[in-house]
Amino acid sequence: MQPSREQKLWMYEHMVLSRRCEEQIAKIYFEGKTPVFNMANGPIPGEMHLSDGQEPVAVGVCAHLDAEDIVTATHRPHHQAIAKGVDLNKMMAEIFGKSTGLSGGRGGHMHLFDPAVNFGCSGIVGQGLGPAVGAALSRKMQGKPGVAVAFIGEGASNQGAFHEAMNLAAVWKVPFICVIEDNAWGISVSKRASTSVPRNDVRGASYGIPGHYVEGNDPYRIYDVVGEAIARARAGEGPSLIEVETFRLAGHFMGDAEAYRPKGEKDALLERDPIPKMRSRLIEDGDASEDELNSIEKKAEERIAEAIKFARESADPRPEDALTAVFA
Amino acid sequence: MQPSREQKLWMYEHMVLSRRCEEQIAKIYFEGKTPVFNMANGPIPGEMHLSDGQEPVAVGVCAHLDAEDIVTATHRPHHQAIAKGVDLNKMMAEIFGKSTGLSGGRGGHMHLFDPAVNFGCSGIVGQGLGPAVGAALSRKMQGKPGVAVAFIGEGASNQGAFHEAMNLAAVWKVPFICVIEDNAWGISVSKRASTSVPRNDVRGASYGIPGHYVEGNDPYRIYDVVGEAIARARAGEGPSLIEVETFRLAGHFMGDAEAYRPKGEKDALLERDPIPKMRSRLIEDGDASEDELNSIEKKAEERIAEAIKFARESADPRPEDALTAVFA
Amino acid sequence: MTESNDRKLTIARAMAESVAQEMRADERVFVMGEDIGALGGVYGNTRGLLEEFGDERIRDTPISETAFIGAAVGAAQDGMRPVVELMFVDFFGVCFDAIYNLMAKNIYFYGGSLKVPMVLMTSTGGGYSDGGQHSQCLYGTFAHLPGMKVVAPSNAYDAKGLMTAAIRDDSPVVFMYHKRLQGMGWLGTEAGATVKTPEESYTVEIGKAAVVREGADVTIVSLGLGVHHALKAAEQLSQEGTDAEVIDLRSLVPLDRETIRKSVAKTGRLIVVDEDYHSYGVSGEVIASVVEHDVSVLKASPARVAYPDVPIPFERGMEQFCLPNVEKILAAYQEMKSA
Amino acid sequence: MTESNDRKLTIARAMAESVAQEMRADERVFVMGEDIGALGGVYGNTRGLLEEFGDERIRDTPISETAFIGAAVGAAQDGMRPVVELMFVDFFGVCFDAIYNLMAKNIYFYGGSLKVPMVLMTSTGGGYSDGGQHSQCLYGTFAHLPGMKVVAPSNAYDAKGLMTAAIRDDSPVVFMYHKRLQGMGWLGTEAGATVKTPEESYTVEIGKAAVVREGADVTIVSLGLGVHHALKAAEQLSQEGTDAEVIDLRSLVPLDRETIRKSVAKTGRLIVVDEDYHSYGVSGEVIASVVEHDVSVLKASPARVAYPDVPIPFERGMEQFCLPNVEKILAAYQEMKSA
Ligand SMILES: Cc1ncc(C[n+]2csc(CCOP(=O)(O)OP(=O)(O)O)c2C)c(N)n1
Ligand SMILES: Cc1ncc(C[n+]2csc(CCOP(=O)(O)OP(=O)(O)O)c2C)c(N)n1
Ligand SMILES: [Mg+2]
Ligand SMILES: [Mg+2]
Repeated sequence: MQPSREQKLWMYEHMVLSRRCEEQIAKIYFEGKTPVFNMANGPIPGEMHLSDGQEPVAVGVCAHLDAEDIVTATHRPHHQAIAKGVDLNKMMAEIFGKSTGLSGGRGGHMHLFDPAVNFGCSGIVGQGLGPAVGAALSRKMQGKPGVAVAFIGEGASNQGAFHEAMNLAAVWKVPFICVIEDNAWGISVSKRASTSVPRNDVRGASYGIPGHYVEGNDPYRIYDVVGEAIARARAGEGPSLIEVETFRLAGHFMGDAEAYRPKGEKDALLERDPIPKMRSRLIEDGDASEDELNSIEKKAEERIAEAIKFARESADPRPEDALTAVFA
Repeated sequence: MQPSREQKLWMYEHMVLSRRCEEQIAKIYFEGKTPVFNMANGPIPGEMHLSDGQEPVAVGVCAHLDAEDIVTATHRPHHQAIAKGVDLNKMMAEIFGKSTGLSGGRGGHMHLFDPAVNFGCSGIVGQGLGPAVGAALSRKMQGKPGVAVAFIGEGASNQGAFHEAMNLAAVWKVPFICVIEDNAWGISVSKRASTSVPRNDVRGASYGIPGHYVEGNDPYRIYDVVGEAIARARAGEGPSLIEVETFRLAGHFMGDAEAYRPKGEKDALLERDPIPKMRSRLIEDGDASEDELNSIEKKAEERIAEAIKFARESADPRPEDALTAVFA
Repeated sequence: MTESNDRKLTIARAMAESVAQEMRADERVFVMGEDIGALGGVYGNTRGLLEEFGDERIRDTPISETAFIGAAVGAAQDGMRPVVELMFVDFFGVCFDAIYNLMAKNIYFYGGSLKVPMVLMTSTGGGYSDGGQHSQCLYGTFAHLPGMKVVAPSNAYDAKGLMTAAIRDDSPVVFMYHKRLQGMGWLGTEAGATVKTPEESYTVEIGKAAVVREGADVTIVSLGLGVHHALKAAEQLSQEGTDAEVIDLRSLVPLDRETIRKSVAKTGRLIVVDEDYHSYGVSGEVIASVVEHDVSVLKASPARVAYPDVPIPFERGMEQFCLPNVEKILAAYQEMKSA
Repeated sequence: MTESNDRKLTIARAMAESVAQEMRADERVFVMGEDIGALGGVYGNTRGLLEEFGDERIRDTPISETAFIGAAVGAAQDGMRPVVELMFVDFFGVCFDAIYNLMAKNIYFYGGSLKVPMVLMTSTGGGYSDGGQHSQCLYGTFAHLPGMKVVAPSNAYDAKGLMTAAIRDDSPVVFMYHKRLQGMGWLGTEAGATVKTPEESYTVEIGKAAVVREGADVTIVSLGLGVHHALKAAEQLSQEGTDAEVIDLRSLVPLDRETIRKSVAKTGRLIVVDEDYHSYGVSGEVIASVVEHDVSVLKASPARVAYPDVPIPFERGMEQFCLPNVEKILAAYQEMKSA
């Protein structure tokens, strides 16, 4: 399955949007945190997990999804949220902890929930798997369209929740896909040190479902493989497991010294940055001109700037609102 | 790997011991529970999970184990305990809740622990897997001999603990074996309704370790397959996963009406009772004479009767001892 | 012919009846759990449902509590109204993330923009020698953590009304039923739990305690099975001329502190009866809720009759030694009076 | 040259030093957990250990808490003395069975015939905008369930001594360290936690509270970070002529009720400061423990300054609104005095 030209441009646009988002957040994150770095300070306090480098996975998957489809994302959710169409202003406002944020500042960057596009995430590794299977079941029971995709990291594939959800989805044959972002690291622990198999695609056989591994952090190949799995799911043929090779260009979270990385790894990865790579490819393949891409990039920059402006200018929540929205 | 004649007789002896044990418990369990069945009453109160029919698994595995090897068993632990060499008197006394029991009546039939033979069990499905991996790790770190076997039911193979423990054991390459007793049912839920693959052996590939399925509830075949896995483990080559076809001739617990079983299933199973089957085979193969087997059976009966006498005649714990042995 | 309002039900049947009525009225309601289909639930509370509603809506699950409780959350967020069972509350350890961190917090993380209408029903309690991993109450454990309502009925009337209220609630509700109140003969049911229960559908408000016996001399606060101990103790006390008021909490979250405080303000004496572990649980909370409000109402030091801080032993004598009972309540009152 | 007994350590370094000393002395001691090797622990408490002891004894694990905590139990029962880390206490939901039902109960199920010598260390607390799944304390949750000792130091001296005691204990000990006391600059450490800590090995007895400030007018009981709030509030109160006694619980299980009762008997007033959720937790237990013993010692209704029963919000203003602080303690005292 090959993406159309429009889809390619959509993918590039959303990769760039995501990257600009992360770049800006990375910059703003340090406001108020210098000279002494204290995570509690600044306009964006708390932990911050950036997704630079992993954009191809998000767009390769979400190019197949509509608003009605369900995504549960991880603690590293920005690229996934952007690709799924989460409202950028509200998302940024949430990251800033503003009253206009997705949850009015209650969640923060690890807890982005947008019911309008059926997007959720969590701070607990593997926690999104069950809910995605349940949403898929809900669609099946209601006879409504929609597939559910749970994104997890390769480290999460060793969590019990993974096994239980895969088995349940397979037994109930619901329209569910688990997409594993294999960035080779779970914080400082390498995949090799944590996972008994080199690739998680083989684990599909444990559930009698297709397993795929997609190499190269390549948006088109991801699009291709995921497309088949989604078609299968939409046709009522049940779940699939897809692991995608990717890499993170940043630390696990901001402030990570990354001393655990072998020497040279980081530089080698920067050479393989998927965004300039896709840019050249679009031009080489004749899918877009420099001008078109410049314009996409400029718009993305503006869109992110606008979201940041919206977030900055939004009001803080009232402190006492902490006590509301506990129950429906 | 074939069992020697001595091993065959040992296996038969322990299968019979286990069966006599269950028969006696089944009888005594109803003391005090008629005419009105109330689980709380009688010399053996509480839930009771019998292992009739599953004896081949216990003996086929434990024929390879010494006291120093570790076994973590399930909520259905009698056959496993007996095959592992747990002190019969203390075990029976524990089932009766006596002061002379393995834990002085604190545990009961689901919580049989005998440090002398490194035997433990639990009432939580899959709970024994982690401890078995840890004991195996302990031996590896200490450079001491010993393999650890965790028994679970086929229903437990869908619990997250299973996945995590298998992966951990494989990553750390510890001398650990998971033996799944596939009796086709998890209480009233069939394997087909709960497990996405017909056989759990395929799940070994998820951990890069050997997976085996042993058909026929046959003690010799079980002995054979487990023997290879144990040799592997002892040689430092890491864990294995073995699923064994077996069946339970009783209900899930005593009092189970078994209405969920398809018509005729129970009768068909009774025809395949592994104990008379092994008896005939021992004779046919010239491994034992009627007399020898009669004598084994008689001794087993006596041994169980003795254990029951010991249990019955032992003193109850002092009620206030409930407050002791919480901490070491 | 028995009038509808004379009909007595066990809690098990009351729960099943409520679920069935709600399933008839609302096709988004469905049930998931281990052995809740053909078996009808180990504690009988889903009996008859498979026959009426079929296996799409009455779903036996694998032994995968994390997955199926997580799935219930996902389904609830997607417009369904799942009723999901955790067979024994003791098993919460394998799946509590899906409960306390996911089910209980997602409304908050959504900023209130989404509902999580689901019921988690789970059996509690010991007293029948089921050992340390099948006999706990864990009321305090669930009630301590924010975002989930927690109810625990003592009789069939409340059970049906609370279940109906729970299913209709747009927030997650944990429904803790005590095994020895279920009306399963094989567990030796407390007779007082089987009471008149209307056939028609009704709700009991979540968050309201009930004064199940009025009295002026001492307030005994309890929940679940403990309410029956308290009522029996009150009967005995009345023979000695002491007039005990008994409060059935029914709901732990929200906790009806008003009703408790009002009663203790009247009686000046407080005994809390709780089958959950003694420390850091329900008994401490009830006492603190009274004294932080107004310590001067107390004429005597309050007392608790709770499960000691030890694992639950199998053997009957040891277990009974630990469990709350009528004698312990009476002794607590004696000590209070003589102090 | 700094004298050894003048040396100040952060809690993170104190913990690592204790573990290192015990590992040198006893080769059965080893460490397992996520990112405790090359990274040295997200909160620095295993820094330097990998370099000294190598990756056999300092084991990074997969993200499989159920398996590796279960494995620690198995190893402990087999003669090892594991120190295992649950990175954030908030993650307990994925593995609590291995903790509360296995680690905490096996000594009992063995009838005391076996030891389970292990330490589970875990980080607690918020205040730095890490959101609702990375900021909880959950003290009450752990302390409620029998079979595990639970400690929570407020300073490096206690942290080192409690860690050494915990490693040498033959029963499971949960070691809860507060992130904002760790001395990791990036979390804005409370300065009072970094105190003089002897280089030589020593123990602090598990189960003994410390009177960290003597006073006659009011008792403020707390633990972890709350102790520092309490001490600051006491300083301010002293300027108004009020003499507050501050108790650092240090250990939740066993709970040193004697020390609390003795203090309140003296002061007649009690404020409990707890960053864990308000209801069914530490604050209720401390208050109940005092009044059930002798309610007459209280001159005023006791008060608690605890985290409200809501999930922890991300945004700073909302989170700070919920957290205990000096002002809230002072306000509680004012109300107590004017009542
Ligand atoms: C159950 C659980 N355990 C541990 C953590 C802490 N933690 C957060 S992210 C992370 C690493 C996750 O690795 P991976 O799944 O590969 O995702 P990545 O960060 O690489 O995107 C860990 C251990 C957690 N959030 N939840
Ligand atoms: C985590 C957990 N969930 C549920 C149960 C209740 N339960 C006890 S035994 C059992 C069925 C187990 O089936 P299987 O693993 O096949 O073992 P079998 O009983 O067939 O020997 C269930 C669901 C439990 N003890 N622990
Ligand atoms: Mg990763
Ligand atoms: Mg089975």
